Amino acid sequence: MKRIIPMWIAIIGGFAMMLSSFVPLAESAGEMFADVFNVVAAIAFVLGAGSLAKQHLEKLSRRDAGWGYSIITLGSFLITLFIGLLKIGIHPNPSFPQAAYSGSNDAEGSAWSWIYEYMITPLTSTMFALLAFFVASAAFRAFRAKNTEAILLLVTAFIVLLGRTFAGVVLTGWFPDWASGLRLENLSIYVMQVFNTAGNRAIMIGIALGVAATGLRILFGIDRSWLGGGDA
Amino acid sequence: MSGGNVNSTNASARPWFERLDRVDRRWIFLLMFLAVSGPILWIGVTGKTLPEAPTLAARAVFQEINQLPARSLVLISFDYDPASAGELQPMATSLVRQCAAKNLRMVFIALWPLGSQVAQQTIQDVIRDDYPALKEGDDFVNMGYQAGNEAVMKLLLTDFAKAFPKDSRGEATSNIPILKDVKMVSQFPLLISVSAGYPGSKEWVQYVISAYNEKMNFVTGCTGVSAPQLYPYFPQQIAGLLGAIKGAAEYESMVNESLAVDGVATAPKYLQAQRRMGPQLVAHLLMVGLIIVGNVIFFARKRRGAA
Amino acid sequence: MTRQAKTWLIIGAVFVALIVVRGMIGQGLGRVYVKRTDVTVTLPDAAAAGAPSASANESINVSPSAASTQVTGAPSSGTTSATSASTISWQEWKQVPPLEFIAAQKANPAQTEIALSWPRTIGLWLAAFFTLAIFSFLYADNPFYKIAESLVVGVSAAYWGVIGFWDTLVPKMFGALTPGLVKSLVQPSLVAPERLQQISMVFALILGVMMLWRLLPRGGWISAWPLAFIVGVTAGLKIVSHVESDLMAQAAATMKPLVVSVTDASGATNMWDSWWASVANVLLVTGVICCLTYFFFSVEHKGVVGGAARVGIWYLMITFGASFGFTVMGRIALLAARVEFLFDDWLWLIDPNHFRGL
Amino acid sequence: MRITHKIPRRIVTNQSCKRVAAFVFMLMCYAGAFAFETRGDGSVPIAPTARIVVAQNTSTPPQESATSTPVAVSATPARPLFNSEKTALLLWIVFIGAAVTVSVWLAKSGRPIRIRRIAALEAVDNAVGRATEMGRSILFVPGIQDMDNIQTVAGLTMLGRVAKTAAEYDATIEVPTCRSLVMEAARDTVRASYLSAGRADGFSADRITYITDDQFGYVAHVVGSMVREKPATCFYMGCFFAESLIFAETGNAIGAIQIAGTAESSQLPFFVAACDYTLIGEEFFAASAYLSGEPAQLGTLRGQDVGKFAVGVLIVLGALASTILIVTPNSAPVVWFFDILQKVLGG
Repeated sequence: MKRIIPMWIAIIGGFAMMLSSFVPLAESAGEMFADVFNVVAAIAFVLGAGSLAKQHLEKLSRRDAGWGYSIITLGSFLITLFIGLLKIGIHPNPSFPQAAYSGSNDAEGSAWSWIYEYMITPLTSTMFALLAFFVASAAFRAFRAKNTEAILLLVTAFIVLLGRTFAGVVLTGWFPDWASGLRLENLSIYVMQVFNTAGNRAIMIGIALGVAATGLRILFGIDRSWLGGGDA
Repeated sequence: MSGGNVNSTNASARPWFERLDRVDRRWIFLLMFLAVSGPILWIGVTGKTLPEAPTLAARAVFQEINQLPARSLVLISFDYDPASAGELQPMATSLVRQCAAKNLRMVFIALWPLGSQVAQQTIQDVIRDDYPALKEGDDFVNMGYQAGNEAVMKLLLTDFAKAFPKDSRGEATSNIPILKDVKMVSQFPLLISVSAGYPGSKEWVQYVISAYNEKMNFVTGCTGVSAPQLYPYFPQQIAGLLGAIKGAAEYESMVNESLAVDGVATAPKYLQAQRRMGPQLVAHLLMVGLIIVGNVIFFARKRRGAA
Repeated sequence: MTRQAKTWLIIGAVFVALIVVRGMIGQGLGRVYVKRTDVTVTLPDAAAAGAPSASANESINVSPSAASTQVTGAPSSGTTSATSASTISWQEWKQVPPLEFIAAQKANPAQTEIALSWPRTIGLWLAAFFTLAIFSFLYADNPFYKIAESLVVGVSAAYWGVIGFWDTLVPKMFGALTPGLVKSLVQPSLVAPERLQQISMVFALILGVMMLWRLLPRGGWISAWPLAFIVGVTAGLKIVSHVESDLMAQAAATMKPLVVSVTDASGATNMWDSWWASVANVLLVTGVICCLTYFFFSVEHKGVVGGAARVGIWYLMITFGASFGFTVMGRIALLAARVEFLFDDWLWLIDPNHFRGL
Repeated sequence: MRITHKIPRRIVTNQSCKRVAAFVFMLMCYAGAFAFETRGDGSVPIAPTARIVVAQNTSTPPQESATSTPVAVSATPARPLFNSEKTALLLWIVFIGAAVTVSVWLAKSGRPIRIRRIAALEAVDNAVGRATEMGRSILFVPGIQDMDNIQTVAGLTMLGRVAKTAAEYDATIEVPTCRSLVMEAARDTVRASYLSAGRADGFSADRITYITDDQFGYVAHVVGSMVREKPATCFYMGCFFAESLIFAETGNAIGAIQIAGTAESSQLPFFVAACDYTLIGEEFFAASAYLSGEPAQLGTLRGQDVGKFAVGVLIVLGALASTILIVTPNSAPVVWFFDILQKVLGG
């Protein structure tokens, strides 16, 4: 029973949703579900927060290697939560001074925006910036002319890399007009519009079918591994 | 995380290409850092930028905005957050600047939670600093962020005020002069999205533009990573496309040229993208060099293996 | 002390020394200046609004020296007038370029309107530290990175939790279920919820409570129900949207003529352009068909199918190469932005925005 | 791979009867609605949906409310039961559904199904075994999106398979997640996998953790722990964005075997360049079915192929028809045929 009921919930919910997209009256069902989902996800944050706290409290109580870092995580988590949920130091919106919590956490100079500007932004955007290093090391290692596939991969990347900077203009800009199609910047656009479009279209069509089949496997109750234990 | 190949015992016994192949990848990281920071320092000190030759897609963006009559409504969606600001902020700045200079009425929205803040910052930097005559509510308004991704777009098709019930100041939509007659999104002749991913340009095309292809024009600026997915839509659904910092630099140079006043140097904040093309060039050349070296190693080894 | 620790200590010491030296040259480095604005707001009727005066501890006395913005009530609450004299006021601090501070000091050395902001200066240095700490991971895992990692996890987890609360739960759920409360405390401009919206939010609340049931010692299995609902509905929704926008739309867009004639302005057929356009279309259609063939599961890739699948894989590789090349540009831009932050905002080595008037 | 399960033609179970019934019921509903539509009189009058809109904003002062849009109880015009613009879409879904159902039925009735080898999936067992041999863990990243993304769901079905293999090989599997709901779902999935492998005692919920909703906060933690714990095998299965290459390059540096799968086409190049095996787009959605080896599931793959074949044929016909139209623009049968093709694709 513990698995049959959820399965039927999924089946009924799924088919109802499929139907709703064809019935003008129920067209907004998808949007309503988005709202419902966002709310459920926001409520479920309690579970995530619980898991986070539990991991680090256990590390602390066991004095595992690096438990000091758990103090940092827990402390920063609780302080940020406290400041944000209570809107510490946020004055009300001048348009609605009577509503105590009408101000936005993002007001300049607030503790919240300090956290955002001096902690979240540098930490996350530097993490993002690490990619510049990784594209270089990946290109060095992986772009080698081992076979036809690899040659196509690396030559295309090469054309686009050069075509997207001033170097492309310098290298091939002198090509006469009748051969302007072979200028690197034009070549890279041509590659985008023909080969890239073809590849992406096929991938998209494949994905659509894959999504449909995956969805139908769930809705027909064939694939129950998401409920756990495929064959059971 | 070391390169994993730091063992240097009997390294001298190996041929040169083996050693080069097993080079600690941290040397590559260092080269990349120098390739980016060197030009930044150089351009920062000398103030010189590289010339740009605008491509078709970037020229189209400029043209779409330029052809609108004054006081036209423009919907500008900030679908990115500070993490992508390095690439997209120069586009947003130049787009807002061209709209402000053309005296278009701008409505800012955000489908990314942090997009509203970025929009506010752009308004501050461009409109309040350089076009102080424009009044919030009459000439532009920031409607803030709405959760719901495509759902918001679909709602915009039928009911603007329901999708964005209040602006970022908390004013109800019905009280905002600029939006007084706006019922739905098709009343905007031009939609601009500065987009870093989902939801963004692709969803705008799928849910809004394909519904109103005749009435609405759509131009977009996007990150390098999403540009390949958008090229198939250009120029049918997407009238103009700025791809990555290169597109930003091309467009920026066009806007600067059109608004240039003799004898007055362009404010440095309007040269962001062109400044950033310097490190791009050197870093791209480094990447090209790395790929060449990688293949030289590969072929040298192959020949040795065959011999 | 291990060798590694020594290396890190030496690197750190050299770094600090360099920064100290930098601090002694020219204008120094890494300071943030702010300009004060005083805001005074008159409460229309504090008692009637019924809002707890949580703002009391924030109100700071108006300083007469600074420019004072007088905001009288809300523009929408027409009845501000003289019913009540209670006001709240606070100060707002806006960041300004150091140049403005220098100019203000020159004009009046005793001015207090623009001043050095200690919190933000410390923040700037912290941000620089975090930037370097994350970069240090490229060399090897180390305590600085671990500190940065622990902090970013803790802070960002809470950050998104708070966003979820104020941007989703409050306006959507509480706004639908307890509109009065939300109106009086948070968002007076709240549009009254529709009945359907209220029903869906009650439903959401029930699902949420079922999820949280897991925290109780018994009956945790009930949380499988909301998950099943979400999975099922997602499946149903995505089947429809993907078939519509990906399968049908993309296939329709690919039904292109294999022979195209391009005419130029004079109406004559341009042979060269026609030829290119035709080749492009042929390549496009074959490409899509071959790539689709590659994805076939129930046919072995042999013979004609194998050949087509191989061409398909070539197309995919070209697609991937192009995407890779395009993406590099964005990634380098991100790194450039961080380096600019270090050189410009923190070290004051370059001044592209003319904030310090170099 | 050639799978020839000889399944006795056993009586179709009561349960699948119900499922088929549900599906048939849906079809009948639509057939009815569709027939009604095409009969011509269009819209079915339905009780107007009264949209209850209360006066907009109590804090709006009286003088302003006069100028604001008057919101009365607006009765939406009667709407039809079926959106006839979406007929083609419905037909496609029914077609794919039928293709899948028939293929499943054929597979269940014992017809052999051939499925081509997918190298990435053949490698799963070895990759898991390697972790056991080396005494290290397996890292499974189910993407960074929430449960309302079908890729996350597909990633979790894959997790179910991998976790079962891991349980059989007695390898530990770590699943850091980026969303609370995904954590809960992953715990359910892995618990059930251990249970069905007969190793319920080996399951530990603490290995499936929530880190943070923030993309790069999550990345910072995952790569940090990768470098410290050096998993022998890394799976990246789900919806990925920029973090794909950070994971893949870090995994490469620690010498892990990496198997990735995503439908996010912008990230495929990075996985292809830096991972040992990559499931591209549709292959990723097929992974769970492939690994299950069950005839019913493999049958759905055949159903997908039927869909692909149909699309391919339509594209070829469409391209030919539009080419003929270029040459002879006024050929009535071709115009008619092309029109039909476009209608089929929702044009």
